Amino acid sequence: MTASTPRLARNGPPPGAPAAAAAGPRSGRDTGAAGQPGPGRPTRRRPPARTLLLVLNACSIVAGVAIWWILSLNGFQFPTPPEVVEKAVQLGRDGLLRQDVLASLGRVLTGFLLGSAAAIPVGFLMGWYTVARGLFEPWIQFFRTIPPLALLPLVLVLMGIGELPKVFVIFLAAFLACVISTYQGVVSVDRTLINAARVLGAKDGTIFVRVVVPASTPFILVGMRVGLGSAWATLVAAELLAAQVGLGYRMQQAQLYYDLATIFVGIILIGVLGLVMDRLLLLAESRLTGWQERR
Amino acid sequence: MTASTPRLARNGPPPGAPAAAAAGPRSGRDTGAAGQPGPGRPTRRRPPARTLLLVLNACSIVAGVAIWWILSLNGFQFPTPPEVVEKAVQLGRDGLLRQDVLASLGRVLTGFLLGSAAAIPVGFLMGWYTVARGLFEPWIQFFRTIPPLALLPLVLVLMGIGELPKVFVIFLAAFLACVISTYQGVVSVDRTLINAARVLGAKDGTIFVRVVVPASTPFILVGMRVGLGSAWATLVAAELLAAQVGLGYRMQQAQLYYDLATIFVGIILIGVLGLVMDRLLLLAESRLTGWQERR
Amino acid sequence: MTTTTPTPAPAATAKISVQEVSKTFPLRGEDFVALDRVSLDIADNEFVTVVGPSGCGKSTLMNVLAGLEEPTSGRALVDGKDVAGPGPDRGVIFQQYALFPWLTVRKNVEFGLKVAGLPAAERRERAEHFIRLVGLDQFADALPKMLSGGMKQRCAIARAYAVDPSILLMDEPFGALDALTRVTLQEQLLETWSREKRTVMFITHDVDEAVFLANRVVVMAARPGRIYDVVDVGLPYPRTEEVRLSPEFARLRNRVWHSVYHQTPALNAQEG
Amino acid sequence: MTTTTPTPAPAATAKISVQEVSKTFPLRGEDFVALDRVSLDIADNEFVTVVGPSGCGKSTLMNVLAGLEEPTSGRALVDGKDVAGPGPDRGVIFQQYALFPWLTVRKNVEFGLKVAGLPAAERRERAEHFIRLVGLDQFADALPKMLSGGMKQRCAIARAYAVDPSILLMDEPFGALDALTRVTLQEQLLETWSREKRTVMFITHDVDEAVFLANRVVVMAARPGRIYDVVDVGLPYPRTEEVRLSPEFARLRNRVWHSVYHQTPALNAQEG
Amino acid sequence: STDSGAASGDDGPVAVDFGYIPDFNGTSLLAIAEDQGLWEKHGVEVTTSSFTNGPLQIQALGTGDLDFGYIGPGAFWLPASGQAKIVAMNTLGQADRVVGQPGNEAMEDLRGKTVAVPEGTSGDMILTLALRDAGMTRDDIEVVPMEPAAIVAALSSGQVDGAGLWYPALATVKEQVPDLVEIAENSDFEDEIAFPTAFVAGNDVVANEQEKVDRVIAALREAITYRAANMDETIELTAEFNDLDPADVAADAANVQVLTLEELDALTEDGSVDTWLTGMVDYFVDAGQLSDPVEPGEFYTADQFLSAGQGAR
Ligand SMILES: Nc1ncnc2c1ncn2[C@@H]1O[C@H](COP(=O)(O)OP(=O)(O)OP(=O)(O)O)[C@@H](O)[C@H]1O
Ligand SMILES: Nc1ncnc2c1ncn2[C@@H]1O[C@H](COP(=O)(O)OP(=O)(O)OP(=O)(O)O)[C@@H](O)[C@H]1O
Ligand SMILES: [Mg+2]
Ligand SMILES: [Mg+2]
Repeated sequence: MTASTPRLARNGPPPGAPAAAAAGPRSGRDTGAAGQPGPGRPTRRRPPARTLLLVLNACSIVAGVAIWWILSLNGFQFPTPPEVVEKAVQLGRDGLLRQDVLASLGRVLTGFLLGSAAAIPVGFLMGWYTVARGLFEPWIQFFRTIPPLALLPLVLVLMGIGELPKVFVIFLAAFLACVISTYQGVVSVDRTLINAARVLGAKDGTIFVRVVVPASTPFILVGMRVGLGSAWATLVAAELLAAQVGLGYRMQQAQLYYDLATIFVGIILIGVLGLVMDRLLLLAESRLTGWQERR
Repeated sequence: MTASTPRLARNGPPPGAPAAAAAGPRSGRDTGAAGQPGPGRPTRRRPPARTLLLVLNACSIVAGVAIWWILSLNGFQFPTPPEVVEKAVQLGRDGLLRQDVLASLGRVLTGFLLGSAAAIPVGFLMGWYTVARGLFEPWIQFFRTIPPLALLPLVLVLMGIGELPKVFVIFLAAFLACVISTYQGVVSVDRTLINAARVLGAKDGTIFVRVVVPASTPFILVGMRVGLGSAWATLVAAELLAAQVGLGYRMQQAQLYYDLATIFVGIILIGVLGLVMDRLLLLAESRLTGWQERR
Repeated sequence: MTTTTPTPAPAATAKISVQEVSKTFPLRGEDFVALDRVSLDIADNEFVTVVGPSGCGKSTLMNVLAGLEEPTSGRALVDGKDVAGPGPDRGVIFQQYALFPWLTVRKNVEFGLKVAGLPAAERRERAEHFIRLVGLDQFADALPKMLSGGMKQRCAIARAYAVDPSILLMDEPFGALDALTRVTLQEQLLETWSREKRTVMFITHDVDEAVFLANRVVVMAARPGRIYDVVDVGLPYPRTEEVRLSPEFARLRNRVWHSVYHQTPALNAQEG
Repeated sequence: MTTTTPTPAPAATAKISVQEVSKTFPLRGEDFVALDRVSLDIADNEFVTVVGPSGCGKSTLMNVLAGLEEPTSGRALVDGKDVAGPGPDRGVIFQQYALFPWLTVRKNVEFGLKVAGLPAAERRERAEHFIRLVGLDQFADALPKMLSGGMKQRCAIARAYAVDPSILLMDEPFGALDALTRVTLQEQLLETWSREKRTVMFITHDVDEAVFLANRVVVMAARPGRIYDVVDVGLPYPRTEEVRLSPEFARLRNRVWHSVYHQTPALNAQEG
Repeated sequence: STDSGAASGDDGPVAVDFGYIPDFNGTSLLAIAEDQGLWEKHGVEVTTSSFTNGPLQIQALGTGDLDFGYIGPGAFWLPASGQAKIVAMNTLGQADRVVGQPGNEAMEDLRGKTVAVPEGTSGDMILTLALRDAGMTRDDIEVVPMEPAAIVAALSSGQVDGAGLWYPALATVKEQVPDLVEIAENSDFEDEIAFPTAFVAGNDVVANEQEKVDRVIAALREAITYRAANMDETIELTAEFNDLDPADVAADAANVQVLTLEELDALTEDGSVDTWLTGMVDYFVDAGQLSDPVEPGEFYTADQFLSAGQGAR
């Protein structure tokens, strides 16, 4: 961490500029010639870094699964990976898995998208207007510290046991995670850009849409990524409320029977779905923040 | 949201620059003379905006308590505010409250501080080194989507039933929330600043400490604020692990006895403690990011 | 012309009127006086250049007129009305460009036109015209990060020109340009100004440029920031290469140079 | 002097050697050629100025030498070794200043000294000296956001000077300064350069400045960015006001001006 | 479809919201009623909602989101404290155990040791009873409250010396710790207390919708009869209803004492059920979950259970 290790590959947006930009993919392919480009040698672009990343991801996942396997063979009462796969296949054959995934995905997506969509204007209002900030902030902070489990009784009282309370719990988790980040993004926007928009005649609304939102995209995306995690993590709590189907429900049910294999299937599916959605967000991010100086 | 409403007060870092900067505190005090400063009229500085904010906070909290009170009087089975206060006084007299608060605060603070402290270097490593990113990222994303409750058995097996697993669960929550944000902060650092440091002879370690960390302070603070919320929200789950004392434990126990007043005392205390810690972070933030152009 | 009582705009015909404007910034606990009772009237369709040593308050004065900074005391009036914030009537070119980094050159230039509600086709056409004017046609679809310093500055110029403001406040607009581009843009600016009746306040640190462009050169002094001298430039328009070589130009140039560089410090000579 | 085979540094004595360096950027799907086979040797203790139209690749060339951009093809050597990244041997003043916004002027200037491990007292003393040199003593504890454009630039100059690099790469370092400050800093730079044996590459868009300071003026041309002409300045040092008024100076000035502004477009005249 | 149901009026089927827990106790009757068309027969249209605990159902009864629900023994204090009414007894749990790591043969051996318990559950109840039997109190051992899943992990990895828990969770532990000692089980306390499960209804439903309660009980009664007679089919139906592995459900059912309708009626009539409930109320008062003792008649509508039975015949 204290010295630049030439063997370490760098990421796409390289802080060390060209030498490093080249070092990343190259040392990744083990040429090790970082910063010693031969004359006339053409620079190769991104793909190697991306491939390297995928390879590393794969290594890391394999290592994780191996640790799990070793643990499960060493007296811990985890199911082994093959057992979990078998269980997944079985659940999949019953059609349960598809049904659960669709139900949970629907809830998480709805809650997450609504939560993020609400967080952006609220974050803006809080960033710009003392009144909004003064009114919203205590409650946003307050609810963020309350575990979703503790909210269930309240939500049940107010919204019953249909789909609404389930989506609402997830909405709340995503919203609360995202709004803080958006707020910070809004107050961090470079004032000179806002001034530039103002002198071109823009009013608050236009500035919000055309300056504040693009300028705080990195923050908004952090908020969305964190919110996405919270949304999935809240799924189990949400599906405590009279769900008939869903990954969280399936896991709770399995818990009644100590069916650890099913619980593992649920955890892994949730993790994988979360990971896939996160990758999609990152893809969106690289589209949306390509203008940053860092690239 | 689409037009600048002169009546709306603005926050400290005002996007509308001077006219708005003045408008904030002023229209807050209802002079309504935004942008029409008389000649020779001295500008007044921050304090009014801060006072206004506190007044609004207070209003908002009073309104929230009022809604609660109304709901509880209208057939919802909440305890009323006076019942909760009474319960709090009673618990306080027994010495339970102090004991619980101290135990929980200790766990949350330890877990949160360790989590944030770990998130910053890890976020940096992920932001700069493809290897680190490729190895860490899948797991960070994966664990973020898993509800802390599902982790309890695993943590218990690995760490027993002492303080360690409780602190660890909280640590994990804070770490996972903070690391995403730090990572984004690290990759968003303006490349010209890193270049400037490099040409002055700085190596990776120095650049991390002296450039990346200060430049991504806004992101790190978002991460810490979100992580703080997660840390508190995870407290109840953590104290499911063989706790004898603590606010989360007290709430679970109260839940068994349907003692809603105690649950409310717990929720409110957690909320208030979270709020206080968040204010302290904000204070740190305004110290640390005073250099931003936005102010 | 400088009145201490804040009666409404005494020079009724002035397009821009700065009356006893002071601006202080907090600096290390103390108040740093960036502008000290500055008074200045700029007539409609006048071309005023402002010169002065680095840090004398030129940009601050411009920000006050743009409505981006509020004076600590005094008034700034435009068209007889107190400046209440920025507006598209006053085009501003910032010293640091302030391009929107997420928009291409074309979209940056179109920004003000979009805000004004122009239809897309017209917007595009106008933008196209001004982009060509500053020689960025090949880079119309490039992002600011892909531009060189001078190209960024030209993009900012095109953006300000495009909204066609009646007042132009320009903060060292040609500072990052090579001499040839600079001369071309100077000529274009003068040409537009004389044809379309604009009021221009133009900050520069190039004394030649100041004299060459202006009806009047305002010389500022530092610590505290104040107006030290105002030099009327009687030279005829259009300003040709001939004018530039004339002895009168040389005389004025020397006069301004002298004012800037031989200021008796803290002399309170408000001649605005 | 331009070789197409990449044999190790042919001019063994050259402090800086640029050999057939090309640099392309992706632009709208195509490759934009910012530098087209540029070759240039700078001897030890030479003062080279670079002029050329906006966007001709001056900053790109400097970034290559600083180790911040990697050439698409060709080599850049410093002291006979391939440039493998930035280092404190080459001080850089960026066109956009690149001050650390969270550090005061003093801390910005001390940054490189801290990295080099100087003890606090010495650091402070050195910083103090260079801050005074650029006239920012009153603002030593101010943050960059409190500085005017010219003051920021001076702070960047002090920061680069403070680490005492043997090579100075300066990108329009005096561009935002008023004429008097500029002249003072020019004289200081020449004085330091001749006393302490530095190698300087100095980008400017001011032809007078280019001729006044340099041993050699490199004239670049745009589209593609290339070296168009190299003018040897035989004028003696120290360069006094007298030199500036000499007919030889005027001649060289005209020669450079001509090279810059009457370039036959896309003529492939690599005279570097 | 309602003509055979004596309790059915002529006003068509009534809508009923029924909460349950997806285990054998909680689901078997619902699965049977659905499969055998008992709901239609008695003129009710049932919507079932799955929950994982009793208290949330009780709350949903309070808000009117549910009409009926299912609770285990650990939650009996909720109806006892007036939050709902018990409308039918269901089964008797035999799954609860106090267990110790090998070497801990009796409660005395656990003195001063760590004993994990999921508070407020039947595992908590059996631990308390076992302690009382041994003349000990909670202060004699170190009680560590934990989640059931965590207890399984803690027992298996030897982090705790004992626990109050139940089957089939304990079966998982036994795979790791084959010599796990069962120190106490439900049948040890047969005389003092039972561990019944029951169906509950909202207070408003019981007070204002007699008809609805009557029809539902009637249907449940028929299902009880079917269950006692056809255990294997019941297990199949339950597994199907919950998308579970029949083997899991069978393991679950193995620790349940299923009562016939006749037994239930007899136990209700001869006051045995009241005795259980009194024993439980005493237990809850002792444990502090109830402030004052209540008569079983206050929260168990025994008469209605019996009369619905009469009406149906
Ligand atoms: N936010 C601020 N806080 C403190 N001082 C400030 C602030 N903004 C400007 N100043 C000070 O006000 C003075 C005038 O600044 P201004 O930018 O107007 O100078 P200028 O004449 O435009 O200089 P230059 O030619 O270098 O751009 C400077 O000394 C500067 O330090
Ligand atoms: N990242 C990039 N992507 C695409 N084009 C780029 C990029 N960076 C620079 N260029 C192009 O390279 C050319 C040379 O840029 P450079 O900054 O070197 O010019 P310059 O000579 O320094 O100009 P100026 O005097 O205006 O600063 C410009 O046309 C610019 O558009
Ligand atoms: Mg300025
Ligand atoms: Mg440049």
